[in-house]
Amino acid sequence: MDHLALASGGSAAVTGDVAVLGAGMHPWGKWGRGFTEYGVAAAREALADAGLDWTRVTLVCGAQTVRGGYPGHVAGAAFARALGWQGARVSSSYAACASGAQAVNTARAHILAGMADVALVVGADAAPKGFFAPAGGERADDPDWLRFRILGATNPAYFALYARRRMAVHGDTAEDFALVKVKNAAAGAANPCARYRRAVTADEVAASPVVADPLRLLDICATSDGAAALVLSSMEFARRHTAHPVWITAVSTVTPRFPQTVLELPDFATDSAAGTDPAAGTGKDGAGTVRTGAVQAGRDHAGTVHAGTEPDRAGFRASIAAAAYEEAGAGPEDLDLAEVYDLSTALELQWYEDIGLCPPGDAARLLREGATGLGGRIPVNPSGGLASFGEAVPAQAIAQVCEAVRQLRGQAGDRQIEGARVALTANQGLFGHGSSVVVVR
Amino acid sequence: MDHLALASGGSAAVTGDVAVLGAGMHPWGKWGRGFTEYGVAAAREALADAGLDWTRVTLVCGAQTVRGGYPGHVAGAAFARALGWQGARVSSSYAACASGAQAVNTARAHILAGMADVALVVGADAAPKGFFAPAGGERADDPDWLRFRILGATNPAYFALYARRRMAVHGDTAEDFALVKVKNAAAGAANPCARYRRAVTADEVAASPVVADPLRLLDICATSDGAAALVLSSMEFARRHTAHPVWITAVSTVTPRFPQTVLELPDFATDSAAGTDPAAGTGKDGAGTVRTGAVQAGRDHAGTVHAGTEPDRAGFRASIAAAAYEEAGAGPEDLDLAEVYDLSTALELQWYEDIGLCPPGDAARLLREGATGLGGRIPVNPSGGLASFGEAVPAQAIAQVCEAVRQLRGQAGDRQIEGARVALTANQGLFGHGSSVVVVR
Amino acid sequence: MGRARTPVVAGWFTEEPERPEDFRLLGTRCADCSAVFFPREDDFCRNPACCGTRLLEVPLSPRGRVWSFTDGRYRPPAPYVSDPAREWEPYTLVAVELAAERMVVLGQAVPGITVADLAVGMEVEVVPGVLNEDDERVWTTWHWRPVGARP
Amino acid sequence: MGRARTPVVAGWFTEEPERPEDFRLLGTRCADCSAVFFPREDDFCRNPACCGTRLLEVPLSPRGRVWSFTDGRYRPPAPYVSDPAREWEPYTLVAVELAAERMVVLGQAVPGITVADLAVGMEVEVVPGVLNEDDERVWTTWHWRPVGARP
Ligand SMILES: [Zn+2]
Ligand SMILES: [Zn+2]
Repeated sequence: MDHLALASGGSAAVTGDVAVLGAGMHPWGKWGRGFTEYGVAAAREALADAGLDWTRVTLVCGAQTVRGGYPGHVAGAAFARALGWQGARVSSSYAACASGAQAVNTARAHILAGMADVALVVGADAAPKGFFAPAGGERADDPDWLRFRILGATNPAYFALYARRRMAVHGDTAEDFALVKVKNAAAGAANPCARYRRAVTADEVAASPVVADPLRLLDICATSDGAAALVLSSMEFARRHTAHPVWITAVSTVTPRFPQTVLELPDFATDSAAGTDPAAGTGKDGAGTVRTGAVQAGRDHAGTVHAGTEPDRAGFRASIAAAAYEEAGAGPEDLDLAEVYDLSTALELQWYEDIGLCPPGDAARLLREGATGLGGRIPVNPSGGLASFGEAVPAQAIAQVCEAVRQLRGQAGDRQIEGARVALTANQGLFGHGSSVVVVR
Repeated sequence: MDHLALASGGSAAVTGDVAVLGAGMHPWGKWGRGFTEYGVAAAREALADAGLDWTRVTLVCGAQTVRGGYPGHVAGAAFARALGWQGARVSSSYAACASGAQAVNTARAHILAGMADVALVVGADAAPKGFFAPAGGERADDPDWLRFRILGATNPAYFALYARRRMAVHGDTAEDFALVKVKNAAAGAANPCARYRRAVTADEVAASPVVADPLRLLDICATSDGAAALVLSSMEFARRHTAHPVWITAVSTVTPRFPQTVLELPDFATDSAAGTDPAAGTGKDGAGTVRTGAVQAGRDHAGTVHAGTEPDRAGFRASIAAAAYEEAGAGPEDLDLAEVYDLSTALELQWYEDIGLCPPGDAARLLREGATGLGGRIPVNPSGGLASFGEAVPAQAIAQVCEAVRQLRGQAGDRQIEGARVALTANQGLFGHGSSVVVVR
Repeated sequence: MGRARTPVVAGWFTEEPERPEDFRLLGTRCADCSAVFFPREDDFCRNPACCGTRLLEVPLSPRGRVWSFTDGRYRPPAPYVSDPAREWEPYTLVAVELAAERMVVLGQAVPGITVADLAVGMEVEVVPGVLNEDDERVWTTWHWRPVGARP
Repeated sequence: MGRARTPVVAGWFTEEPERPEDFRLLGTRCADCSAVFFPREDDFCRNPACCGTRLLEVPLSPRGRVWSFTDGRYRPPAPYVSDPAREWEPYTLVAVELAAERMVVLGQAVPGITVADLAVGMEVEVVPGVLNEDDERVWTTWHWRPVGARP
């Protein structure tokens, strides 16, 4: 896997594992309560699952919501206070959609450093209805504000650009995208924590209104209230405490590499690849060597366009997973399941390729074969994914790990993947954030 | 020191030190630029100070501003992008005034865990003029919003409550408070990074308008633009890289303990101490034993009031420093200097007691003796403190460490404390946050 | 008349006391551990040693002693409501220690009380008050008043 | 007339081109490493291998090829400006790959161009456009237009 090399600078060598002793969730939905209540409910469930008292926790890591005024009431402290101040260390992480995994990673670092033995990780949100929108005010220096002001470019607009690009480059179809929704809705129907718990047909997707061509309402994830929590501990503590822990063996929190050649939220443009040699990886040869490779675009008989000077895929998302694989000492062939961020149906397909389940362009084929459905060779989003949950940003990356834990423990009920031993989660957020977690038993 | 025991649950045993290889700052002021530019300037200075190239950094830890829309443009990523994406891990911490120290601690945890060898910590802000105010909107579940809506209680209002309480309980006077400003302004005049660089007289303080009785404009810190950055590394890396590193031996990030009996920002009330026994520390005996100790208030001949059921001081601030001392294996008697959060002049006095420089109530005496001035026995805020800088929230706790580093290296120019070997920083923010860092050479 | 008297926040104090002297701040008490909370907690007890979820409304003590006090000489920012066209009138803030609950509760003093009228340790009582009025509503709140001061 | 034509953001494109065909997006180029930035970087070069601080304004290529495109069928939230009283008219977004700069730049298509008029790989050019108008100003922006399409 040549993209493994991309991440070697940013990730560390394997340094140790941490145990997951407990997982808890507050069901996703629109409940009309505050995020703290959801978070406390999830935390209490995770603690009960771990069989540990709250006062045993020595570190609370919160993933922040961007809502709720004073930055998410500062999530870590809000949860620690609501559970009852007991003197534990606290931290609050923000990294857009990767916030939850960053909170997991902060807990992991403390545990591996010997600075905490039992850590509670919590993410919760109470999301508004409709498009995510920037806070009020005039901020000409804020790219997120500017993209709304100048372009009206919502999050689904970016998802749609990626979807259309896949259609042009790889020949994906709207029917492929709908099939992702059908698959994830079927899994979500078996998940008591999901917000949407009924089967969806391809006809229903096709009948839903277009939001951003080519994506329809049922191609795009909703925004939800929800919470997820994990209790993590050191190996030593876990071995004393339980016979069969589940382990986190990697958390990737790498950033992109310049030039970043894929258009990312909330940017107006990619970096320029002129003047640097992307093959060198780090841009260290950028001393004036402007390359002016012409854009070549051609259309083959199937309407597939082979366009562009840069390979679409040697990008950031692939490097996120590559760093996780490297840290875990594992590869895509080892996976029994994956939870990936299906902000749109089309993005789930992109992830198949970025986490190495198939070569670039083959994702739709993998999907059509049924390989990524429950009962398939490598189920993706057995939880039902964002399609069934809707996004509760700071909770989502933690919820991905919760699903991994339940699958690896054999507690996933009707969506259980038999004998699952290795799971990978992956997501990407605004501003160069992404994360990937590897969970094993 | 009996308060050491308070922190033992929340802090870990001594687990190792990390080196400070570089420190950098962007001068505080009102410059009218974006926070990212300040942060990059500070980061580049810190990297140059460390003699390390940016591409050598494997972890970027940002302290978030609450301004700038999409949470501070997600600070860690904003700095990593502006310095040039190179794949490093990233994190962004938010903990109100303690954000900078939390970013330091996240870097430390990664380093001690072997997950990063060279980490860059950056905090920067571009603060609005006037009172800090909550973001727009209606948020009846946000205590920070509610305190403005219902009480009009600004930050200085809380500082003033503490100041008045000290006057009543300990006999501090407005002249004592003014003397703190005089002392810190004298130090700040010798600091090229300070915003205010001229001597201030007690008469000037007394002539400045009352903002919140008993505090006057010159008793209260301003809001500023500014940035600070540190390059941290493992012991192994530091020993290869430099002959004389400075070490961080403790970072306290503990939370309060229930019941929290001192009124904190942005709260409407303390916790109730009825039903729990504060002496037990953790409230574990809280099973229905409501105690109804009567409030006793009496006034002695000097007008000093001895009031209240709880000792004012066995509180959160003291536990912050106690955890740092415990982790560092040091005590107040070991300090050569301290940087504490003088959000108001009166609060600096409070800190003298909370970090153990003197018994409760003796801070003004210590000040009047000149012990805490430059040339005194234990200089406090030799940088000039917030009085000379003004608050740039996410940068401030990092700037405190920068001052410690410069003092311990003998690079503090006219404000140099001869032979300084041990420094402590301390601060406290909203929502149960506080931090304390111990730096040694 | 006609404008609805509306609490600035719901459930924190007696909304329509039969007699003014029945006005109370309202907190909650955990049915399991008796911990009292103000502002009210309705879902989860915040005693770290308690997992209680039954929190019952309870009136707070009507009187307490001044723990500290200050005033606001400058107009606070929104969401505090004040008329920018009118000269700013300082208000007084009082932190009051309640004996039975062993807690300190913040509030504005009744209009007309200044810092010169207050001292740490002085006894005060909670009374209904008006925070601000707009075209549709009279927003009500709680105020602290020195015991014996004229209403 | 009389309302000032004002760029929605300063310095991102030619404000007053002598001829429409002189309109360009404006980026900056690092004097040390030649890296090109859009939106402009004016303080620090973002090439991680470069410490450059001299960034010079440079016009971007006026033409490129469609990398991808979409539209907005629902009204975007503020700060996008639209008249809530009028029925929402979808706009089209185009991501355009510039050959010389080897970068993709996003923008709205000229009004009237829909997704049905576009294809990945199609050549487009940058033209001046109007984002919205209010009582005081005509806010100007850049638009992408298929080469050969009627202005
Ligand atoms: Zn209880
Ligand atoms: Zn350069």
